[in-house]
Amino acid sequence: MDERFILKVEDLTVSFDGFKAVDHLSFYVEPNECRVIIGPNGAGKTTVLDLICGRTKATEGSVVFKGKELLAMREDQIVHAGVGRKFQTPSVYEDLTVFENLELSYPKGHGVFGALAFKRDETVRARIKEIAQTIFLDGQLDEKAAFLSHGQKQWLEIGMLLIQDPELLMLDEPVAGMSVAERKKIAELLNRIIQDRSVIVIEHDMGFVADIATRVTVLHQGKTLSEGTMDRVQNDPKVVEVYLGH
Amino acid sequence: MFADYSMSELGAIFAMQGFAGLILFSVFVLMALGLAIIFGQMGVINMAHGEFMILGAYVTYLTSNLFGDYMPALFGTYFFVAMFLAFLASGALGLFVEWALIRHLYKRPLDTLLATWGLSLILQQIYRSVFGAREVGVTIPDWMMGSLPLTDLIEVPINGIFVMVLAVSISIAVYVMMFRSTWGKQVRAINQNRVMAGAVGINTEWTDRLTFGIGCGVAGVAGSAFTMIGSTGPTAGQLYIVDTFLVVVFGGAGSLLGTIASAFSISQAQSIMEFFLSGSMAKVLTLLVVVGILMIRPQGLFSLKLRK
Amino acid sequence: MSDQNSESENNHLSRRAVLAGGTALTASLFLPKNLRAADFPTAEVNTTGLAVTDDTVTIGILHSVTGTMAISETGSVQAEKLAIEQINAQGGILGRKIEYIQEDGASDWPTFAEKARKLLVNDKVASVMGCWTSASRKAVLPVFEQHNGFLYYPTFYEGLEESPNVIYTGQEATQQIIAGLDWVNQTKGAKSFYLLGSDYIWPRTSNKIARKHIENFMEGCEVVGEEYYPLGHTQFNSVINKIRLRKPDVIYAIVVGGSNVAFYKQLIAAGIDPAAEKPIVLTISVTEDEIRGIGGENIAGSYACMKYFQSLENENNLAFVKAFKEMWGDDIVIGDVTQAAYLGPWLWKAAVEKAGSFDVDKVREASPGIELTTAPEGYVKVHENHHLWSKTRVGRALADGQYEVVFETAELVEPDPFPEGYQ
Amino acid sequence: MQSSAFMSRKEIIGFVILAALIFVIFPAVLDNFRLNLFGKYLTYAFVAVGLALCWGAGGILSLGQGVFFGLGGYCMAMFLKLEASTPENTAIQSTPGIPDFMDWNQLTELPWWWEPFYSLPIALIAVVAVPVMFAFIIGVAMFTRRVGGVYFAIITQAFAAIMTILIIGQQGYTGGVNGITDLRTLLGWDIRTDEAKTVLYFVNGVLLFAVLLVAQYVRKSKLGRLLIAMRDQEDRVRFSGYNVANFKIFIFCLGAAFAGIGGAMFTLQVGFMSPTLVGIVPSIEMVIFCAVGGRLSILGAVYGALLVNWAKTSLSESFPELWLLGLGGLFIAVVMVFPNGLAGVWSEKIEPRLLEIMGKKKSVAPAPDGAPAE
Repeated sequence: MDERFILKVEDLTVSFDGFKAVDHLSFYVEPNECRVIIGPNGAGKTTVLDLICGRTKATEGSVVFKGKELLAMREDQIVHAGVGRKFQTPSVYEDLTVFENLELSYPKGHGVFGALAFKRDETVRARIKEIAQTIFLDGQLDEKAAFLSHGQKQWLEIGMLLIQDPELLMLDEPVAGMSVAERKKIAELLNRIIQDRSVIVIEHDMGFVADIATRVTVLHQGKTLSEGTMDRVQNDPKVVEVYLGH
Repeated sequence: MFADYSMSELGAIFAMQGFAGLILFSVFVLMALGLAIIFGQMGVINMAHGEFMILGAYVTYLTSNLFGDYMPALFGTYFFVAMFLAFLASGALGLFVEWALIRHLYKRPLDTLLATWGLSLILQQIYRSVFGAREVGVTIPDWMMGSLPLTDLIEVPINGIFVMVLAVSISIAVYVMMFRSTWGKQVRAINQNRVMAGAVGINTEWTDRLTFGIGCGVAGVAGSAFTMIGSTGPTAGQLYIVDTFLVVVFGGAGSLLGTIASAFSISQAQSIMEFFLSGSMAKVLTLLVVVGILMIRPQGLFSLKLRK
Repeated sequence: MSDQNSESENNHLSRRAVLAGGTALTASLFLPKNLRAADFPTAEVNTTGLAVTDDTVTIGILHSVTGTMAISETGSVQAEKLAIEQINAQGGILGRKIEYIQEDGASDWPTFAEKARKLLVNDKVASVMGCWTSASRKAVLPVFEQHNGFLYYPTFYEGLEESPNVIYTGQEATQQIIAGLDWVNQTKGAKSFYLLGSDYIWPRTSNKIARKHIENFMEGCEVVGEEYYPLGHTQFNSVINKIRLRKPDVIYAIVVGGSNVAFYKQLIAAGIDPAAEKPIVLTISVTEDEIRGIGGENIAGSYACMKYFQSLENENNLAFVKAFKEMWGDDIVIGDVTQAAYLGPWLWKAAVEKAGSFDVDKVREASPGIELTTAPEGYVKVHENHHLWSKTRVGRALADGQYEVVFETAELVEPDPFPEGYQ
Repeated sequence: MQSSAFMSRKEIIGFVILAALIFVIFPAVLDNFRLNLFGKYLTYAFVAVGLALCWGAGGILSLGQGVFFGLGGYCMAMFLKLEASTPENTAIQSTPGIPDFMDWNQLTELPWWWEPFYSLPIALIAVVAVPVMFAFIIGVAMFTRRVGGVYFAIITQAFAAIMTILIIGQQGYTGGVNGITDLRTLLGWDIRTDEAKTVLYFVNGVLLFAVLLVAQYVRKSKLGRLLIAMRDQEDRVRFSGYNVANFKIFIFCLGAAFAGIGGAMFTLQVGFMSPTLVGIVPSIEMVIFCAVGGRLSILGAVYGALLVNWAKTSLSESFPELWLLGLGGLFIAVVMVFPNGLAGVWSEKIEPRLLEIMGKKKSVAPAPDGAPAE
């Protein structure tokens, strides 16, 4: 069983002054799986991602990624272990160019002196070019990120993750604020990426979810309400009740 | 050190030393309350806090002269009038400063720090031009000086009691305003979510200005009270800055209770150390301990663990 | 201080000579007033390129006008300007009017050094009246020694210095301290002392001298506590309790600046009224200037030991106080340092006239033995060690902010900046 | 992708102009006294350059740079003081051979931690190492616990206060409020003469350029871009796999090292070191040098230090009362009106105008390419 899962979340709990935002949550992600987490506002979706990537410290429980306990690690160590995270609002470095944004995410020269000695050689350039093409920004490499459109920033952030080449990619509402056409593109991209890695996605847009999900987990008040394929979850009466009762 | 003294003497000394600690505590509370409101609730660093206090002190000085010249019969009561005027003067200056400077800088806390430092220099120079470079002597009504002999050995300074009473009443007043009044609710709402507070119809602009004004006003009252125990000169305000900020930060910004608790612990630590060590070393040690603890626990003594 | 070794031997020889012949030079102020510049050609009286013309001589005034020390230094500036004006009204020096260039040390020691260099190098001033704190003097001292300037320094200070380029017009520590301690011991029967000070060199050195004197030279007397607080400290309740615990006969306080105000207010609030003299409060750091900030009613009954009080009732002083108030306003008070600063231009004038030259080397040579009979504090004389012989007085603070003189040494006290037995 | 080069052409021109000012124009126009003053101002520029990196690029505002400036200065001063305190020079003391202020405070032997400062190499290493060590300790404690922004500023300010009280209180070991004064020679070379001051001015200038080049390298390295990234999106940097604390510690230590060098040069040029250069007020003034220059620009920082100090000297010479008002107004103006300081004014207002004028010329007769740079 151990070998089957790349990520094991067990009994994960965090409480803020007594309020349990995530409450003894457990779930398991397989390699190359695309797991979508849905749930009403305040269900604890973003908090789960925060806990996995180390942004928030858990009160109890464990998060094991490829046999390593993540809860004891710093954010940057978790990244180096192979977990990448995209935030809900696009978070890119606005004062830097697209090229520089991608370069900073390139997995080399991450120590202080490594960064001082880091050289922009051909391998680096080539890799950045390649990623830029994937995210449709190869025309804007020298533009400051601040001048990109909202959608393009989302793309850029995904590109920054891709260049890290993580084994587990966590995306928080990647299509929020995007046009229908862009959504299609993202769905295509994700389907392409998933070939090589596992993905956890938080999303509200059910159409989009149906496009990409391998399995779906429904969170409610910090607990798993339902889990399974899209079809199964959609027909689960508990889920229907929570969504409609809202 | 204590071998030559009788138990009763020692008891009396320790009682008075405890009292000295309480006075220091009250002084810290008075210094820090205004800042705690401004820094804690608005996140604004007001480096001119000391100068707002000194404005209160100068107002007290003017009031005492006024009463001395025109209403000598009422001189004994001028202090209350002075404190009220100090509140108004510092508060009004606070409103103006918020309007002219602070409101443009809410998103740049480090820049407020620089701007208010500049403001403090300007205020110092204005005080110097208006009141002269020398310290002014504020005459305190007779009944406020001297001490109450509790027993043969224990004497309690009246101005100390006054400062303590003042500290307690202002703390209560601030607490009530903060947690019982509409203004307090609005301030806390803005502190938690500015955009949302604005969206539900709170006039964030005016609430900010009022908060800043009240914080400065409280500083003015503190300055007025300090004429009893300290000096009033153009640069006297700078003496308070480091202590005040440390008290607020140590307490955990945003928590009034924390400010009071931190004022209590710092003042007690300092006054106990002062008793056993030389004053200079006591001060250095107190500061080092506070900074040391802040390094281990940067959020301060009291702070809520919030969901990011 | 390397240049000092050779000099101190000479000093020893010449001291007695000057003492003997001193009276001959008395009252240099009363030399003919109408010295004409024409009798002293510029080329002769100024061989070193100082700022001396046929009608004027330029000197520097170097004090803090801004910053924390401005409070203290304002009086010195006023006194120096008064002296300059009076000298000019009498016809100036060697027939030349004194002009001054005033620089602001801004309470910042590097600025003092910088301005001193400017005055000496750029402005070529013939002498400088200036500095207040020891730190500012220490900062400018190398500049004066390097560029051979001449400084008149007005503040009472810790001693341990004897620069060929400075005339110290205030008292050094032993002059100020010893007479007061003896007085309080002999007339008040005080035996135990609590030493308190702001934490820097002057209070520490002064208290060291006081302790040595109490322990080694005053029979049966002891120091029961010694304590320092940072400059600007405003909370003295703890030390007041300690004082209570030790029950000294005398609180010997060398607190300065804003701390002073806090200290005396808290002292009286804690039930230790100086007027009750239980214990006696004796200070060497509170002049009439400081009382203005403290409030006369808060310090009344304390004793201060220094060489000058505004209330001195001699003719010189009455005239000086009158002139000072005419120039600077009626509500002004005059403290010890202010008076000492007033002496600077007069002492320099006397030295220049004795030397018949503005050259610093000649003025330096002429300085020892210079006497002023017109000094507000009374008769003073310049010692070979560049300090002044002066009387030491004890004053009792009154509620109106003045001191009432209760004691005065019979003789001039010899300045002794490197006191044997007090190190 | 021009920015990947060590310096852009514009930056090269900037460096050349500054070099011309410091090495040619100032020495040519200013008399000895003024030149020496400018030398003193330049020592503050070291601190300002460090701040431009820490604060401008990294967003770390330290209100305690005076501590590092002071530590560097004191290390230098200790060496010079020991050299000045030969037994012959101090023969009148009760204990000859120790610094005069120790003798006044009844010390009878040199404290052990003064001993190493008999050696110039050790003193020179200490000038950099001691401030860096201090910065490292503070940095590790604060940055690994993610103390930043305002809190960091206030705590560093407290350090400045503590340091001052400590130096003043331990006067037997530090010279107290007077500082360490009356410094004379460096390995027998009299540093008080006009020639020495001129030489020191040039040494100072060369060192400043060395520091500027280091700063430029850091800025242009990936580390420099990371700093900007951290300032704006600290979390994102963390989740790109960087240990943010290490970078902050590094840049803070670098700033401290610069400040230490500046302090040492200050001691050499001014001839003493005192606690007034360590405290809260000088520390915050150092921030304003950087802010006036433009907090992002290392060259701006140098101009800021020069301009503010020059204004301070000349204003306080003619209108002492106005100086505080001027300085206060400057703080406010820099924050409210010119947040990017001189560098901002230059690049937003003056440079476009210049380019316009030059552009007009160009249309008449094409200007030779890149001439000023070579």
